[in-house]
Amino acid sequence: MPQMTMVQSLNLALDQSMASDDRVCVMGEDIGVNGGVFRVTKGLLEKYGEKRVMDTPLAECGIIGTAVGMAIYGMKPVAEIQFSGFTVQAFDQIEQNMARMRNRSRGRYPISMVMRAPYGGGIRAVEHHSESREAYWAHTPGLKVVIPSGPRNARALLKAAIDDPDPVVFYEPKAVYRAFKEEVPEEPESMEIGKAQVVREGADVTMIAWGAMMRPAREATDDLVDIHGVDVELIDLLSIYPMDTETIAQSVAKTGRSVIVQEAPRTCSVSSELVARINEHAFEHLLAPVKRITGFDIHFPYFQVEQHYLVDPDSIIEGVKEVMAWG
Amino acid sequence: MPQMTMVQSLNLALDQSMASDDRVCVMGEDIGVNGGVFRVTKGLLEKYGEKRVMDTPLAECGIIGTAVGMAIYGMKPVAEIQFSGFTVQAFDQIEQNMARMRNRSRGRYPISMVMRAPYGGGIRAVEHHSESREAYWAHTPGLKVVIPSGPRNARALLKAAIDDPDPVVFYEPKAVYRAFKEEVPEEPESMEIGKAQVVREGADVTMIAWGAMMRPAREATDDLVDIHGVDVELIDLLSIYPMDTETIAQSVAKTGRSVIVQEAPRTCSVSSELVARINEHAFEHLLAPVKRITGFDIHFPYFQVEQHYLVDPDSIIEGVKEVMAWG
Amino acid sequence: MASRTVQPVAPPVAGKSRKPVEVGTPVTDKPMRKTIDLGTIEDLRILSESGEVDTKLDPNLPAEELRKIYRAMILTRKLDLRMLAMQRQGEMGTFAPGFGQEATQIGQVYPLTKSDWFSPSYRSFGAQLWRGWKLDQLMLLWDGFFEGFAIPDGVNDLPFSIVIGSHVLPATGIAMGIRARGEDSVVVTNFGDGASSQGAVSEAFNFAAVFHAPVIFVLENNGWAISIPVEKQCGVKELARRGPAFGIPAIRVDGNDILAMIVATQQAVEHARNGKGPYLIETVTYRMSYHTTADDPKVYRTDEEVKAWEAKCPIARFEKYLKNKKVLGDEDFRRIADECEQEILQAREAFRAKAKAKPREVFDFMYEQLPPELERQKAEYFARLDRKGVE
Amino acid sequence: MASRTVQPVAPPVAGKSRKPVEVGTPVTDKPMRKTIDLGTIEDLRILSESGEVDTKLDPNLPAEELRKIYRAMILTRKLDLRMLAMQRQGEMGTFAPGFGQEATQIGQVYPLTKSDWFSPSYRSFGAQLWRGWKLDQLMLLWDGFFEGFAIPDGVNDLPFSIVIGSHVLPATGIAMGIRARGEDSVVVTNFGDGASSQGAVSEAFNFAAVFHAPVIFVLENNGWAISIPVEKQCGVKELARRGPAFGIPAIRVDGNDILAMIVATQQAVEHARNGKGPYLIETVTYRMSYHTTADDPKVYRTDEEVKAWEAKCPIARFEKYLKNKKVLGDEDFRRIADECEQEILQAREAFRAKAKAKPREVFDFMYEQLPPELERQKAEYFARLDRKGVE
Ligand SMILES: Cc1ncc(C[n+]2csc(CCOP(=O)(O)OP(=O)(O)O)c2C)c(N)n1
Ligand SMILES: Cc1ncc(C[n+]2csc(CCOP(=O)(O)OP(=O)(O)O)c2C)c(N)n1
Ligand SMILES: [Mg+2]
Ligand SMILES: [Mg+2]
Repeated sequence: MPQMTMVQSLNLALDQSMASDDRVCVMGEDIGVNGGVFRVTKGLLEKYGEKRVMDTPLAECGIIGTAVGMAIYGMKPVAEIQFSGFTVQAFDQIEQNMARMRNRSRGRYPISMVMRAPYGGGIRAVEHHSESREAYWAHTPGLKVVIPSGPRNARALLKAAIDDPDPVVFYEPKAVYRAFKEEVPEEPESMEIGKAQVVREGADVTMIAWGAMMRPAREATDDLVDIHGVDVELIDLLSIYPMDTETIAQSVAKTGRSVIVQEAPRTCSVSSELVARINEHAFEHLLAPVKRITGFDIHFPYFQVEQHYLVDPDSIIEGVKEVMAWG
Repeated sequence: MPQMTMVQSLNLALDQSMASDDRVCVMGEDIGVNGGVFRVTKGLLEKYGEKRVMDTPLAECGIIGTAVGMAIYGMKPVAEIQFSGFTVQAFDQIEQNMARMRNRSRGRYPISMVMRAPYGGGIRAVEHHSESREAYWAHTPGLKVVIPSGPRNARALLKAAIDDPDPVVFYEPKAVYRAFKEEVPEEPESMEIGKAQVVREGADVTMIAWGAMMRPAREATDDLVDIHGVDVELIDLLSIYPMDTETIAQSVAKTGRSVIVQEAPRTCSVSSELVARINEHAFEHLLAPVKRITGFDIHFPYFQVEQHYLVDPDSIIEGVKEVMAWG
Repeated sequence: MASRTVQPVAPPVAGKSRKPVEVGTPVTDKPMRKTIDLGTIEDLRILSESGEVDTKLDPNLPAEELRKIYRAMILTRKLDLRMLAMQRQGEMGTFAPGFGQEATQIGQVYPLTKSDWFSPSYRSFGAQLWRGWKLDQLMLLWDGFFEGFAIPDGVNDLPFSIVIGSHVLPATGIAMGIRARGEDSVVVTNFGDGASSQGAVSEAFNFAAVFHAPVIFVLENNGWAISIPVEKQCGVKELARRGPAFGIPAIRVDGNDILAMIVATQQAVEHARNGKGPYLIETVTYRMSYHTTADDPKVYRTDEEVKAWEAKCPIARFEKYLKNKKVLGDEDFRRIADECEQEILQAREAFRAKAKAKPREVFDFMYEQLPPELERQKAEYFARLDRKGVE
Repeated sequence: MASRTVQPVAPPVAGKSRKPVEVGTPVTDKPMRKTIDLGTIEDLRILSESGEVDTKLDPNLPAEELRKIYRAMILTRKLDLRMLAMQRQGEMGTFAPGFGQEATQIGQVYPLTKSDWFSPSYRSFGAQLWRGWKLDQLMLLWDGFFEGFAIPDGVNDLPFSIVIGSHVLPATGIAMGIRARGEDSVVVTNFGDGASSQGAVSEAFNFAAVFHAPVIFVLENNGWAISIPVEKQCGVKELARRGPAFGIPAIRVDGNDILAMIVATQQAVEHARNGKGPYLIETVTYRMSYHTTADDPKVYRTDEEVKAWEAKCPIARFEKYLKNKKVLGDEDFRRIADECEQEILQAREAFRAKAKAKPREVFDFMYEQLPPELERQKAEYFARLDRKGVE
């Protein structure tokens, strides 16, 4: 199997979906001639032409609103928002049409489309370019929300999102875009939306992370296992909504302890919902309060300090020690 | 003290703030000549003139964006969004300017403004007119979010919001607007933002609600106490962000059990955050999982069924019984 | 516990105050070397208020067509009045009367075929009826019954939009799809003078122009957005000016003149169908009735203003034309009025028979497959209904 | 467990496919009774590429002023080049060069006073320097140091906007405040051809027109929005057309002609200061350099195109004028270039001295008083920094 970065594997997923289904089209700012500012759509214009690879005017609300229209018409648009911080420019179209049209039309117009956006910090970007606000979409009924963590699951999840009959928000951890390569099979590969993945089985504590946070989570897990002798069960959430409550509850039922690692601000976030679901489905097994290691309720800082601000393995290890020490 | 509906007490708060501080101005759609579609701003145009009572064009993004500018210039705008469902039209200006300008300008331009909006169901309205998505704002760093439950605290909270040096989202439970009257003192009255109120002290279970949900919560509490012999401690959250963790934690530490009553959809909501904070600050006292009685992860239904959809006292009583029966 | 954060060092520099001066007129005292001519837009009226017709422009539609159009206008108005009565009697939800806009409504969809698309805003009784929506369904819709929104089979319409301007981008997207697929269908979308202030509508103009999308924007300028007159809504008299500014040909039409509406829309549809891109039609009309039944216009506008517009009634005007053309006479007018009234009363019976709330259906159309958490929530909700003994 | 929900009964009706046809031209074959004249807009150029001046329009600024202006343009360009070098050497963050837009930049703020306001987008080195921002602070800003955003005392500027078009509404709001208070200040805000597609910008036009707000919109049409040429960004050649469509007088200016920029801006400022409302200035210029240092223009545009614009250089053109006017000569040009270079190198030293990350300040400006939950989070964060031994 060829080795690929996440940028390459996402490009492969788009290419194969467009090749096999002529309803699939991509649209967004600078995604055609320029191949996207991160080059995820590179080469697609040459291959599929400007009727299916549409450079749009600079208007996110316009991109999502017209993509909804194309989905109503029967196409399968994959709309790129250049940075997730600018998805709020399209919030009205996302909440009022993309997420609602199936219901509003009583099933006549299902919206089979994907909104792709790079999210999160770590690449020394200017302000508004490092947000991770996936909770906005998880709190918006009618949407599905997925976040891959590596080249291989990114490719499989993107195919699943494109094939899904409902609208999917697809957040791409830009810090991972070119961070490492993985083997990615040539032939199309998909995975079920709504399923988390147990990356490492363990008996002592359940660590839950997703997207870019899987890297510090893996590092911390290695140290915890090797150095601190804590047998961590590491779960890659992958799907934010639907959320794989079963897998999480089973794991916590086994370990009795849990740590959540999240890049986003804390209040009313995905971490809040995870705690709530653990409380609802595994309360009787809990030996310690669930620990949240997250971004803070502030604006993502200017890039000179982002490496201090971002959750690091050390903070995770501290958090796990705290949870292990409880009671 | 005069008896007032919430509409009247909000009008009084606006009137008195405008009378005492000429930086305060109100703006929005149909708030001038028409006095607002719910008449909350009635009479203000005649009294303060169109320089301070501004009927705006039909554009929420424009309303909030220009209000931010007026706040930068040194005025204190109270901007009305006609229904909270349309705040998403202004999401970009709220998140990128209203919530950030103090920080982006390193303190030079604090944004002392209020965004008022009626929220929630119960008045037989058409689609998009019954949303309660306060969690969007609680998850947006830089904002404060408050929700009154009755005429008297509405008036006091609105004064506090207008006086606050930071941007405040002020959600008004439209189902309560004219539902009942309360004594409201003539002289200006304020209350601290960030403090919850223990409405009824009790030893058995902590019930947390806010806004329109305080009504079924009170009803349920009465029945639980009188009929079912459950000694409920009822807390009116009042402030969503900041959230009064101390009051909640102390109460749950005492009762060991908690029920959260919320109108909004469940996933990644305020109820999620409440469970997470109880888990963090009162875990060792918990005798049962915190129970969430909330709206569902669906679009607010058409009005013929809304009375079935909205959380009712019966569902709350069932939830409390479940929590009391635990373990 | 709370720590005070650092405060701004210096306040902004304040300006001097100046004595107020009159506003609006552009400065042009500076000499100019060149100017750019912004061109012109059509201003169309065929049938005058007094009923005389501009014969050069009369589309001379066949009598059969004229009768169909007239009947549709009457049915629209009768429905409006009946719904108002029903609402006042408490058997109808809050709704938005279209009284006075019947010509604008029927004219904008008259040239459309079944394979064309229509994305209306909420004040669109007439157009929806013409497109194939049933009377009783519109009653269900406005009375808060979910099935009221079900799109009738064979009708390419979107559910009407309550959120001002939010349906205009999707309409444009459909047209972009049509263009990409090389089909000959067109899209008509209507919205109000107030909606013209929404940024999303301007974005739609731009997308439509850039992608040569076959979409016809029908801007129904009925003078008011709830309590805001169009003079306070925008800084221009003719909203049609927006078209050319985005590269879209535009026309301003007397919206109470059914002939002008039809001619203008036919021209726009032909333009779009031939792949020449979008078109903007501003229809100058008037909202004769309440904004919605929850509104009281007396608060913000005078009876004189309303009276003045009664003289411009689109139906009275059309009747004069039909009489002159000997297509229909007073006798026919009375008969058609009665027929429409009967049709509506029958529809009301059908509505009453169907008007049953179905509280259990609220989860049905959220996703093609309900996610597990929603299945659990649905079970909770059903349990509540069971306890209450609700079906 | 998942239950399949009810599916649509009937699919939409499909149209026939048609053979593609050429696009764009409006249909005008229908006879018209009336037309509405959309008027004209100014198209201003004073100093030609070859340096000859239209004497009728020459503002004839005093020599001192001309020297100040020239020096500002040189300082801007030199800073641009130095920042690029620093970025390539890894001591500067990603930034947006303004190379080629110096006349547009200085001209748009030249007529402003200290009590006027300025709300720029990110590509605004020149204007920010003129307004009183220090060189070393701009370096700190672009290298990701928080204090780079601190507004200098006595400067009524907003932090530049990275989010396209998002600063235009606040700028309009400031102007609405000025109008409400009856002050004589004005606001200038700049944004690009790409930004003109944002709905928020159209909403700002409308609010400004309706409230007669003293705001001057400077639309810097530099031909490109990253990889999208203005021809693909919109359906019109002259973006200045947007002004009149919203009721705002507009002018289209050669943005590489410093004299035209100054004359146009003075005219607009005078208009706004006199209470006559907003003004739109489209400046026709060109982004000579990278979109940002992370961009590679070779992917989307030709060298020929760039070459063609080199001939229109705003500085070369201005130098010819200054020489003809005997205000400055080659000797002075060299001296000024050196002075500016030195000034920038000194600023670089100051920048290097100040370039210290302060990770503990990230909570400082969130609220006037930190809420308890943020105090707790701050403590967590500080504990982390303590563990790492970070100040
Ligand atoms: C985005 C949004 N903002 C506000 C409203 C509330 N509202 C409903 S109708 C209306 C006025 C619409 O005026 P116009 O666009 O002229 O259409 P008309 O009612 O005259 O047909 C307003 C403000 C809404 N429905 N959607
Ligand atoms: C709302 C938003 N969408 C997208 C971007 C990404 N982006 C940054 S600059 C740019 C192009 C801007 O072009 P233009 O407005 O012409 O200004 P110029 O860069 O030419 O000065 C884009 C798409 C952004 N910063 N903000
Ligand atoms: Mg209107
Ligand atoms: Mg540009």
